[in-house]
Amino acid sequence: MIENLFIHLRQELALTLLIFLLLFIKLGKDRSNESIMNLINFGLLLNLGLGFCCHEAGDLFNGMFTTNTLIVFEKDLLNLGILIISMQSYAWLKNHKQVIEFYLLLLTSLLGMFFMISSGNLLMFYLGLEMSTIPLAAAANFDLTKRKSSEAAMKLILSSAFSSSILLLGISFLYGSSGTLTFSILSAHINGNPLQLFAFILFFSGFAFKISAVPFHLWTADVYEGSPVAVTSFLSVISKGAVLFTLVNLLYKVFTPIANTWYLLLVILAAATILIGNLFALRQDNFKRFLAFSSIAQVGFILVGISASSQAGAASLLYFILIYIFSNLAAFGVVSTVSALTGKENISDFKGFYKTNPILSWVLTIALFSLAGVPPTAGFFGKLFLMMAGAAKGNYGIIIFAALNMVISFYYYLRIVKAMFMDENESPIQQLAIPAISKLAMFICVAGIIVTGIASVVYDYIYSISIGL
Amino acid sequence: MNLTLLILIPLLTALLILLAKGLQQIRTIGLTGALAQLGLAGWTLKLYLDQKAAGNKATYLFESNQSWFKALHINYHIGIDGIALAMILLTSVIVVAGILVSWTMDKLSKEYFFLLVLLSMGAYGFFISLDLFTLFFFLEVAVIPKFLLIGIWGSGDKTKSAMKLALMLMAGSALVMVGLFGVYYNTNTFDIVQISQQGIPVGVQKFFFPFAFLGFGVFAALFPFHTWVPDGHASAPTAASMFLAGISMKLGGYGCLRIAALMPEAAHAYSWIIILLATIAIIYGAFATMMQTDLKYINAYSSISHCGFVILGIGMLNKTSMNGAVIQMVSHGLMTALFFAAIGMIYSRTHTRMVAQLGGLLKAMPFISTVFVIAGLCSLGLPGFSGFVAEMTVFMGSWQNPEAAYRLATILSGASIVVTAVYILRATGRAIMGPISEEHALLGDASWNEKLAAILLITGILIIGLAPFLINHLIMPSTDVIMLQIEKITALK
Amino acid sequence: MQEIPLTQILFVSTALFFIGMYGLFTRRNLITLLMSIELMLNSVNINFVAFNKYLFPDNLDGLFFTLFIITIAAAEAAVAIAIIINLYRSHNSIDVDDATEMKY
Amino acid sequence: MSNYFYILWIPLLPLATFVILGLFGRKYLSSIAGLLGTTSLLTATILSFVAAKQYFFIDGKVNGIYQKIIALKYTWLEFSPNVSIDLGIVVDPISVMMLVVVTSVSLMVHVFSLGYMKGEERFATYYAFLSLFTFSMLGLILSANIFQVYMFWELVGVSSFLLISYYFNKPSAVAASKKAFIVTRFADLGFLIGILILGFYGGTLDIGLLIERFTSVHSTQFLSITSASFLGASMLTWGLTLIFMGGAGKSAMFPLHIWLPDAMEGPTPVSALIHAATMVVAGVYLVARMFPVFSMDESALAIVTYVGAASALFAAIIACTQTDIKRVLAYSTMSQIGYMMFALGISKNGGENGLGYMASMFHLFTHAFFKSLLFLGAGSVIHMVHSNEMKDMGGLRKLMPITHIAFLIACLAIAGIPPFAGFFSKEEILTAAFHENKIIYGIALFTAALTSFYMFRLYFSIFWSKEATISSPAHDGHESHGEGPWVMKLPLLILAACAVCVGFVPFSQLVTSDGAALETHIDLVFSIAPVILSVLAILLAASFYKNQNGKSAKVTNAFGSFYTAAYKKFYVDEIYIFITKKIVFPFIGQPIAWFDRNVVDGFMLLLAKTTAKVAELIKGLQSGKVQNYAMYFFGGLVALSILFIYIWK
Repeated sequence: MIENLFIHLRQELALTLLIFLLLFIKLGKDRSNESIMNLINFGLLLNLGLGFCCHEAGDLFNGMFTTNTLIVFEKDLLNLGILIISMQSYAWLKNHKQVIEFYLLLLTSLLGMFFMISSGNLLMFYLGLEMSTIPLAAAANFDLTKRKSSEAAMKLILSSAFSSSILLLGISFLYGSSGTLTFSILSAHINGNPLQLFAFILFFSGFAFKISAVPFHLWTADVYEGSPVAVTSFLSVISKGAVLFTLVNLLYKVFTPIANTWYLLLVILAAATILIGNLFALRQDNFKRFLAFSSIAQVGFILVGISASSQAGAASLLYFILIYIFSNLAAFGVVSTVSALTGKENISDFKGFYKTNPILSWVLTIALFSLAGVPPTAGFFGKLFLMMAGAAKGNYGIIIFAALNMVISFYYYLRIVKAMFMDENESPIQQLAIPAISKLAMFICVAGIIVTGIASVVYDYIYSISIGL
Repeated sequence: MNLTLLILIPLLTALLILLAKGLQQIRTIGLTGALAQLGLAGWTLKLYLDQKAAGNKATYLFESNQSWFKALHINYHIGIDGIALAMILLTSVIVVAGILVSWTMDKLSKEYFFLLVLLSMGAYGFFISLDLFTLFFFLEVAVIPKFLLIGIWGSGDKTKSAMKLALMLMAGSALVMVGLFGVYYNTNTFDIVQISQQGIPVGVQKFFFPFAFLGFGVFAALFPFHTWVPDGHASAPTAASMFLAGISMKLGGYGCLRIAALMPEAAHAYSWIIILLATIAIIYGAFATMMQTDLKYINAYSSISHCGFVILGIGMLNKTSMNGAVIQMVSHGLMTALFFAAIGMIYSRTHTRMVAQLGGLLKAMPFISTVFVIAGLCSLGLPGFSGFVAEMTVFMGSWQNPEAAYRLATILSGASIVVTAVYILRATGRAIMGPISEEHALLGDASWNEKLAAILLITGILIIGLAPFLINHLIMPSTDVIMLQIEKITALK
Repeated sequence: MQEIPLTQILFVSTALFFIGMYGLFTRRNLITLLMSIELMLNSVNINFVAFNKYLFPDNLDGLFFTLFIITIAAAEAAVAIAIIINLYRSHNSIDVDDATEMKY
Repeated sequence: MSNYFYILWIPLLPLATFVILGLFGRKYLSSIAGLLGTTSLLTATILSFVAAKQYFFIDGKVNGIYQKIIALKYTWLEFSPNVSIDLGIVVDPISVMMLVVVTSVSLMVHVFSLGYMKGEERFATYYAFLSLFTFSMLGLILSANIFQVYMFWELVGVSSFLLISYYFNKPSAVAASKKAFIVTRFADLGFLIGILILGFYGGTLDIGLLIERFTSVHSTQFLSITSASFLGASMLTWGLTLIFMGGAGKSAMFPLHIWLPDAMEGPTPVSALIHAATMVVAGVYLVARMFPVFSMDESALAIVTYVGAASALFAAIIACTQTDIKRVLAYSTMSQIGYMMFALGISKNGGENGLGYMASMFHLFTHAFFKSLLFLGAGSVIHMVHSNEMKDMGGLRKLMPITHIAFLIACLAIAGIPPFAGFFSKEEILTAAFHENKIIYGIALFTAALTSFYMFRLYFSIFWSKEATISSPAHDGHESHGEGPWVMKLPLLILAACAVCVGFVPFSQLVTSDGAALETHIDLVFSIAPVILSVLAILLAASFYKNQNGKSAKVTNAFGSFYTAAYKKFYVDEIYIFITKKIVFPFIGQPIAWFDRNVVDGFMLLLAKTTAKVAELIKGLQSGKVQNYAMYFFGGLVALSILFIYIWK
């Protein structure tokens, strides 16, 4: 029993240790930010490594906490994401007074996600969800002096509290109709009576809120714009990824009996999300706000993928998230470096960027191409496999719709490339000195973007571990 | 013979260009790579012909089939038949010429040559792949470089045209994607060979053929999806225009050909639409050209008209017309590339492309003018040049279709050769002949690299024009194979 | 004395939920909004307890869930209030309509 | 049949010259270009005379019939197993006859140009183009495959284009060349479609096979093509008419003749070669080549006849009014070709009724010599006077005696005065016309009179009328006095000799529709009428123009508007210009161009704009008020619940 605890719970334990270590450091005499961040990055790296040993599935606490290869892999993805983010925010945090607090919030939220992903029980799930959300609200407010930051935090905490109360209502009805909170038992009691359908929709709306699917997405743009770039990238990649993983596990494992219902639900939401996301992204100038809407559109494509409810669907989701981590974080990396060093966050500021910072421009370009889904970047494969999975159901309407929307998305991604390469600007952003570690992060991202696509082993591995309906 | 080399050489060249320093090194590397590729293509041709002569009856030679995404039955399956080989030769010739023409490109030269090579890599990959997924992959690889090439190095309203081009081509490939999914989920494979063996249910064909065909049609400037052509070509830098008209539009034609071969019933059912659109494109393009005043616009619109012949040839669905379509692709590629090269040379000297502002260039720059005239004569289908062979083959083929409407289409398309003569001679008469303005009288003639490029392309044109039996000998067996499948169907009807 | 039927309790909780929601939609003061959300959470608590007591009395899932909800609500409130204070520092107001800089 | 293989060299020699001069001419060889061209062509000429001798007098005849011999055949472009373009060499009476004509006239022109084009900047280019033309023309006449004819047809057209626009910085020359190419191209479209029709029904493009299949009434091909009909006419009629359309274009038959007068912008020797002797008769040659098929279809032949006759008359009338000497010659050419055409049209295939065919070929043969002589003469006149206008000339007979004599001979020949060449051929034509069709005969007779009138109008106003005013200006390094160097006189003399004596060639023995010899005799009684007529016409011309007197003016006024109409070439050019400039460009071209930019492209832009518009419209969704967000959340929730619980239950 106990050794299982240490095996199955190893990543969570390591993370907790790291958090406590940080607390102790805080109590002790203050250290230089560099050393602290290096320590944290090392810890995260270690934690990432932990993911690769001893894979056997199992559960703890009477099935409250379950784990298997898939779940470990998902945790590893999130871990990788955090690592990259923390490397990128180096330039921002270098001279910041409250580094440790920042990391405390981030890591706690990550811990919450870990628990949420491997939850085997609605209670555990709820705990994980809140644990991952509340710290983020605080983190969103991390630029204490900025007006926007506090506004963003307020919007986040209020709307997430609202959504979680709705979610809870849904859970309570589920409980009421089934009498259990454990997934494995719950799935047996799901029979699609109106109450359960209602409960499911309430429950699902909670997820839709977190992954910012239309019409539950409205908080996204404001929060992304207001909060510090590091938090924004965390929200856009990590928390979305975590919630999506959980969603897929729940849909495929628990809500199997009402698959037809949620298939339809997913398709509708997907269509709306893609369209709205694209239309709003068209007219944004603030880079973070732009990425917010583009990420909404991306979620729409993801929903198309997971609506397949097949092994390929699950695999394509996992694969896409992996690529999305690389692509989106590469983009955010450039943006965070620029905003940390110059405070500029608008697309129009990037005019003539290529003249002064060719390397950064190429990184951003590759990232945007990957987001747009242009070969040979990995994004092409990611998006294509999502669509392929979606097409398997034979519902080509949504595929055509998505395909045409891809063209719109091309427009706004290429618009930025155009700004960087083609537009003239008398006062472009001056040449930037990028910290070595951020460079490393960008390199990792670019390498990931290029390799994960062409090298099919990645996808094949993901496919082998992922589970369909 | 490992065809992957055809992708690896450009890849290697691109990487070396990234490492190189200074225009001198970069262009040398680029040229070397291109020449190596040309040599390789020639060598492939030799091996191919040897194999055929040795009685190898296989449809596709030098096949190699590795699994790429095992889980999704996506294979990296490559191999070539005569048609693909012809396209590869065309591409390699144009790449060499293009690099020669942009010999003195000093603005961001590294990126420029890198993108050129990348574009060519996409084309090679496209032509060798026998797996629809790989095909699609390389098709899109070839798109984005165009956007950057036009947007950064272009002229005029470049960003707008670049954006238009990229978006329309992407819309095209989105349509293609839908079509390919349809094929995939009804045959469980992307493999062209397998699909053509096991066939596709007719209903499926009827539904998905339009997507795939029109998608590729956008690339081939099929009416009414051609509007990216004029702006794109006009704004692009010389080499990019050459690549655009010489290579990328051929991607579309080739794709249409393959799709028609894969979905014969649908192709047969929809052939009247295809022919209608093609005929419109031919006539419409020709008349629109007649009204243009900018040399590049003239050539761009005439490309619409000429590519219409490709689609017409495919739509008529018989051996001769198919042959004609393929020859027209090669011929048009060489010819337009030559035309754009000449226009580029003129523009780089006179800094204007307006026909009205030019005149009597034959006096100042005899070589360039001669090249221009040769390109013009080829495009109005003069015997001895490739254009004649191609168009006549298409006509012959189309005429074999005894329905009155199809005959009418053929005659109308035939009428375009008169209009072609009109606009070519108008342009030539104004720009090349007539009195020369004094500031143009002192301009110099072509430099060695430009001469080399032009001569290379002209040689290609003449080889096809004077000895068409050579290319016929290369492509006919392959078109016969394609037609066998289609005729099986049409026989049933 | 006879006991109150489940439906009536559910009615109360539902009413409570929507009262909270109404408050959330209409009030302007951030603190009040927070209170309205607490109302909604509490209605959920009532649901859990009621279901547990009336339908599944033999195990205590619902009750435990309620406990956790209360705890987390407290945490949430704490963070929220901190944020609201910070908002007040920058905006000199806790009116929700004053914090609408970011839009469109 | 390889004993004729050497004929291959006849076209190849000029081709080689073209390639050499084209590649290295302007840099290295511009001094010896003329010599090179002339020598190679001399060789070709000798070869073709050898061929003619061998064919006509040694082994061409097999039991009294001249055989059609395929000396060479090579599949050039295969469309489908039995339909293919073959490059071949056919040896039969007309091809051999044309060989002789083309090579010898071309040789004369080459020689003449040595003097005429001396000191030109693009001397080598000129000879290159000349050789290119000669090559294409020879290729055309040797064709055994109708598509081969079409190919060389196009090549001839383009080399004529290049030669007309030789003075490329003269806008009028450029315009003329454009006109010539486009008009003939338009005609060639008809030719092409005709080929497609015949090729489709005949199942081959080989002329021999086509003739064989379409002349046997019971062959499946013949039945299919005659049974198939379109707009009331059988496919055979359509095919032949369209092919004739091509011929009419090249041979400047009405109404496709407008390019010929303008084509005189080219150097005069070029006009002599291309627009008098060789290229313009290609149409006649084409009809003669396909004649057996034509003879199967009455209506097609009728079209040939009437178009030919109309052109003959029409051109003759115009020629009487023109003042530019080259234009006069151009219209006379057109009129003479009209003769040949209707002569073919009224002919039958074979036997006695084949007279028209023979006559036409005979006239083609003689005409080539005296017409090129006329042009070269005009050339040397222009070379001296530096003007094409009659009014700048006069009394030149003293200054240039040789030219004068040669020109006179040529005029007599074309006027059909015995014993000059023109007499014999014209007599045959008239005889044939008399037997076949009286109306045509009348027209022919009248035209003959007109011909002699305008030719002598030309002759007198050049060499007589007023006394010589030209003080022979010394110009760019040419001999200032007289008629230029001997290289310019020699051709005149040779051609004059030919113009006298080619009429005595026993043509009817050699070239006939069926290859068998044809007994003809000059019926003196019959010949009286035309000869008298032409003599009268000549006297009339003499009285008007021999020395300046007001008569001509009076007559002009007498004719009044008719004269001006004729002088304005009956406004045909204007009609064409109206159609192109006022109809095609503004009502077809511009609308399409506009449509493309504004409608098709506009639609794409509209899509983009609409998207942006919609995005702008719905931005209110993102109001920035967190409460609204919550409301939308709730609204979405309600909507979904209703959808899934009540509607899709």
